[in-house]
Amino acid sequence: MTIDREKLLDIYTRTMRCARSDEKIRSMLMGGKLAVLYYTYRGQELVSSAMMAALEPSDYLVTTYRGQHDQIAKGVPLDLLYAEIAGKVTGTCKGKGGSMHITHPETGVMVTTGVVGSGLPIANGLALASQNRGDGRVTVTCFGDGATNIGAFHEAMNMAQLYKLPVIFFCQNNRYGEHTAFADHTNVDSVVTRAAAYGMKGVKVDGNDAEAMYTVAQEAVDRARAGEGPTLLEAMCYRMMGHFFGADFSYMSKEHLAEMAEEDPLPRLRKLMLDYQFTEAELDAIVAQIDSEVDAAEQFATDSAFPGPEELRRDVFEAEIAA
Amino acid sequence: MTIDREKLLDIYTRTMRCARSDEKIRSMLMGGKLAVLYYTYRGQELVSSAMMAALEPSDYLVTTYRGQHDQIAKGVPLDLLYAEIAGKVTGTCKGKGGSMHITHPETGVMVTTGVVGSGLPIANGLALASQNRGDGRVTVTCFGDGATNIGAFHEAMNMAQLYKLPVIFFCQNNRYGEHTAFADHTNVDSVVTRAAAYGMKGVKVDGNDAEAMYTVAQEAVDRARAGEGPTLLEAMCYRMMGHFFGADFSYMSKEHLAEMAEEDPLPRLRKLMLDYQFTEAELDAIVAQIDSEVDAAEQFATDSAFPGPEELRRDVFEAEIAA
Amino acid sequence: MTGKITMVAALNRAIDEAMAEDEGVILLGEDVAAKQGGGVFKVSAGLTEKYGEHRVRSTPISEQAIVGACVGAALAGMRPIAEIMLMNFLTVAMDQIVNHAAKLRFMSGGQTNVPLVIRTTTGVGVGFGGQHSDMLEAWFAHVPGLTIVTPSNPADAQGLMRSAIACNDPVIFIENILCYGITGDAPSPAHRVPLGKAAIAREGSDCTIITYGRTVLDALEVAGQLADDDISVEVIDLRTIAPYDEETVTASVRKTGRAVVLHEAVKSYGTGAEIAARLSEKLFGELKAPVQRIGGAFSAVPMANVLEQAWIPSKDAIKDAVRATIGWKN
Amino acid sequence: MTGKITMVAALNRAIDEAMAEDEGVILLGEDVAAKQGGGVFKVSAGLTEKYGEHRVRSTPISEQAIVGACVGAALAGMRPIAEIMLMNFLTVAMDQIVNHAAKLRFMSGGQTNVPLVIRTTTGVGVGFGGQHSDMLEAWFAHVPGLTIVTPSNPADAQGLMRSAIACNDPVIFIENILCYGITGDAPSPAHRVPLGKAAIAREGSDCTIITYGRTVLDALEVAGQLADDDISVEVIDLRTIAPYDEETVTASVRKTGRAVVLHEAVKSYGTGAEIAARLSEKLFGELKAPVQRIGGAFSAVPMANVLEQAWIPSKDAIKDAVRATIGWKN
Ligand SMILES: Cc1ncc(C[n+]2csc(CCOP(=O)(O)OP(=O)(O)O)c2C)c(N)n1
Ligand SMILES: Cc1ncc(C[n+]2csc(CCOP(=O)(O)OP(=O)(O)O)c2C)c(N)n1
Ligand SMILES: [Mg+2]
Ligand SMILES: [Mg+2]
Repeated sequence: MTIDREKLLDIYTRTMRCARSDEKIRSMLMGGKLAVLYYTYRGQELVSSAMMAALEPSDYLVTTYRGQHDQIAKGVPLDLLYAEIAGKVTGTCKGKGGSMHITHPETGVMVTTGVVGSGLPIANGLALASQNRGDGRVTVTCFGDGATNIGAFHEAMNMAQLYKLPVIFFCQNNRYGEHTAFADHTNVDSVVTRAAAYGMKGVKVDGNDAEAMYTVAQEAVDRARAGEGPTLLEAMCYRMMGHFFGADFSYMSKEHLAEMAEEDPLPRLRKLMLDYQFTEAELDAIVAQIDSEVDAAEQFATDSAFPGPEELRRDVFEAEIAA
Repeated sequence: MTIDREKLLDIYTRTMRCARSDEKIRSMLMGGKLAVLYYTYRGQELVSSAMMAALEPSDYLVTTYRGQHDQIAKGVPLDLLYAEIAGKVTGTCKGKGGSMHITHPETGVMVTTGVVGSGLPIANGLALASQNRGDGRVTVTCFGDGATNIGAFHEAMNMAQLYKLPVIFFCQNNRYGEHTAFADHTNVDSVVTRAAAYGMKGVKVDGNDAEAMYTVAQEAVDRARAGEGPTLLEAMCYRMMGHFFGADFSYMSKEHLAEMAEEDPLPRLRKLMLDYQFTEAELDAIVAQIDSEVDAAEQFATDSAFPGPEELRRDVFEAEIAA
Repeated sequence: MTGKITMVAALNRAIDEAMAEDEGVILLGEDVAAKQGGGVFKVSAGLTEKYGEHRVRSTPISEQAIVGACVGAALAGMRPIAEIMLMNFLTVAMDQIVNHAAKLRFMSGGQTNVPLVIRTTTGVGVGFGGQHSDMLEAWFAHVPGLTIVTPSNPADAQGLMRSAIACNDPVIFIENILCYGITGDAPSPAHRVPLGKAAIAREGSDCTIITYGRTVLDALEVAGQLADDDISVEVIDLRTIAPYDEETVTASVRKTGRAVVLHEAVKSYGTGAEIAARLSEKLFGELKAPVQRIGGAFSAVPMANVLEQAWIPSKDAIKDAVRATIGWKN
Repeated sequence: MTGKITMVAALNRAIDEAMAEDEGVILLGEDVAAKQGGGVFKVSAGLTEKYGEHRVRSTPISEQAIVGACVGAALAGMRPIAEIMLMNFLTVAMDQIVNHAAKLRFMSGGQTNVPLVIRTTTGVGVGFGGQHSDMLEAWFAHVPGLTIVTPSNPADAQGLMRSAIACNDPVIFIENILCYGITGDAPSPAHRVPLGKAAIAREGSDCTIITYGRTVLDALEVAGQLADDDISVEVIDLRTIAPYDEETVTASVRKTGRAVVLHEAVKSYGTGAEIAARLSEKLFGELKAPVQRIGGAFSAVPMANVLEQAWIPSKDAIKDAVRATIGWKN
């Protein structure tokens, strides 16, 4: 029992909301109810939920195309999220952004980028605004292992440490960048070794260990809020499916697939909940509650209208462009 | 006596060719015989000469706007170099490149870039060609301390180590990037700490110590040639004048200026030469010989013609563009 | 080699044959090697097996390093091909392309050159949204030293790729994702399409549609429909977007007296502006109607399918533009 | 505030006054702070002393991080100003500018916006060579969501800068190095130049020269000389390069019947192509002569001064173009 029981329950609830939501979206795609590009985060539900559980609602989040779990764990309402994924005008972004570009300032989700590495410099700017204003906010930016080889990562890390910005570089190391395994895109054995290149604090953790994951996340948040500067947090996890929904992943070795199955965070977390004396009934009730929410969100998305062509003239500039 | 006497003489000769040449160009600028942008390398003559003395003529060099010493040390003929600086059609690049963009394949000078960091990825490509061909060539790319914060540095370092390319990342750490002191552009105390972020070998050296500088340079070259991969070599030195010729450098502290004066590589090298039993007369003779070469180069540049407007239609594509 | 072939297969064949002929031809890009599946779009499938991992290199996600390495290898006399997964990602490699690849021949006074092919894919209508669908050819057309090509059919894809690889200067090779599956006659290995030469995809006498890439198919379809109304449309497939085949274009419009310039890229400041400006100047007084331009809407590409479809130049818009030139009264 | 002022001083004053009024206005760039001398061109001189190092931040050489940090700060509601030393260095930050700054308002469905000013300098004729002299405004004009401005005199510099900082969308602010030293009347702090409004720099009736930035001065000089030959030239200073003031431009050319579009950037695929294409379409049949375009040569900018001068559009070329429109016979 290394973490607070209520906090663990919070993490479990966020995790299951991510998990049930992913299942729902995938079933909609499978059933032809949806036909969109979707990057499933299966296997990464817990790392993100534990991270977000350490944040305040007002804290900022910058994530990627594979960030639906980050957004859900941060609190984006499922109905608005599903509507956006479905390209409906009731979605967070009126259907203009889609799954790859969710934005929802009310819950602190400021940018979801489709360009690898580009979220990191932007996160610095949000953190810089907080530093100048003294508003106490912390910014978290999520990215993958593959993103650590692109220039933007390097420039952002160096600047964040130089300015001691209240930002957390949250690398969800799922061992693959598209079809490329970690060992085939860099010659170091973990991302966290790069923190030293900037004089930054770096922490590596088994992201599927809820207690450990939450603990290091909370420490990083506390440091940032206390003005002690940024942290590079490497959470080890697995991308349990292809790069995007439906993508082949035959390039993954049998060994890797087997190891991955062992490491599924969901059964492991469920077991931990029981160790913490939560009952099967309690846990099932939470999932049932989430499922009704998920179903309602699907209904909302399905019933909503598509945006009209006039939306092409809106939001290009502040003033609508004349027809 | 840690290095071969002949080699030291070679280094001395290269160093003095750089030094006398820089004096000549500056006197031409001062005297109004030249009116061009020129980045003096005063203070960095030795680091480069020792590095180039470890290379074969056929090895590749990629350098920067501040690379005239690298080019001279690598062997670019002074007459062609001066003509290029003066924008004459007899220059290495017909006057189209100028001081910032010297190219001279005969001596292995493949690119001189004006964009910070951009030479590193290109150097990888030259090294990759050598690796595929097995031609045994080594590529050296020169850059400054400020360049180590830009994305291209990061991407190039990671790729070079991943592919074990025969390339040497030669950082001439002159303590300033334009007006910004090293400590104000990064939070680490030396560039070489970044090598570990790529699993690369990193070596830091007092670049004004001819014996040490040459020794580490030769080691890096040997490693690369033996197929053992790249090295990040950080040579500590000083930029003894402003960012470019004529630029104010009042932002440098008195302490720094004093320390810098102490560290002038030229008197130090001369003293070492005497320790190696070279006589004043021998050394003076070498300088005299260089000075006549330098004067001849000035004459050549002065007497040469400017390029004609037809050159705007040449070298854009392989085929000349019709008038 | 007869029978049908897809554009992906044609591109693969062109690269394969070039690699077989010249050891200097190498391929760098994300996931291009066999271990990673031979490229996300499979254009490099089978090449690692034949030519080895030193010639088909999967890279880290480092576009500056990819293009830069190709520039360097090209300077050393190789003929590298860089695969940049999507055109929007060229935005992180612009310095290498524009300040280096395009300029090094000139800045070196002709001492060096950069025989480099940058392959990239894009296209609107795929459902990839605002950061994965842009058509940025106009940027590159504005940069002296670059040649920009795009095929609209498998035979041209094969022939243009061979010419691009053989070119001693940098070529940006744009592949439209929606064209990958197109099948067409398989040309012989000897087939080449010269850079800088447009094709008359359909002959006509009343109006000329000038376009390239996927919209060539739209233009041909529209031309077919208008033929039923006795409107004879000539369709020019530029193939080389820039520097373009001005001779062929000007001659055709001089003949028809009317022109519609069509592309998927945003209309404003697109390549169509240059073509329209040149035609309007060269054929001043000869044109029977003002040159019409059609292009993408003035916004980022939206994700919602209905909006994305509204963004793309429609066949009706093409048809209306042709009719507008024909019905023109001052 | 009366008397004369240089463009550098006018820019400094505009930023100073904006910073005094709004804490959200911050400055990021290489060497911009006091410790580094207040910017290589001294535009930010004195600002650190007044507003502190948190609001005037010298940065590492990391353009992606500079622009990205400004995008993020802007999303948080600040009004950052990024200084990118030279326009060619924007090539390493294109992703942040094009995929993010320009698109985030649209992709978020209007939930967020990016009130960001990117200041950058450039100019041909300075002797900076191939990688430090490009005029790339046409690239940005092609990107929906961006506004591109450039001043030709100190008063406009001050008024445009204030409007750019006040704008709730990203603005690319181009400063020509050769204009920094220009002096002109010092406007009052209240002076504003609205974005999107061109200025008639000189009235005339025979031909309209449409230009912006440094070449406005050339155009005015040429107009003065042609007046001696009784040729009356109207000179339009766009000030906002894109989206440009089409109303003013079209009205002027409708009046004169003749147009010359002039810019320092490479002529082909430059902003002049869009302007010429629109004029040729809108005023088809009304134009007395084909629209003439003048721009930089089709090559990288050479270093040798004689070549660089040959690269730049000359005053004689401008004069000849005007005369060509007037002497035009079909
Ligand atoms: C600059 C850039 N290059 C390439 C891509 C194509 N791409 C999309 S996701 C991806 C892999 C990213 O891997 P990683 O950072 O590990 O994140 P993950 O997908 O595993 O979550 C690539 C190469 C891109 N979006 N942006
Ligand atoms: C991408 C880019 N940003 C900015 C500049 C402007 N600039 C030219 S030299 C320089 C300083 C470089 O410092 P360093 O790498 O230490 O090299 P040094 O000049 O000291 O040799 C800067 C910022 C540039 N040329 N390229
Ligand atoms: Mg990954
Ligand atoms: Mg330096």
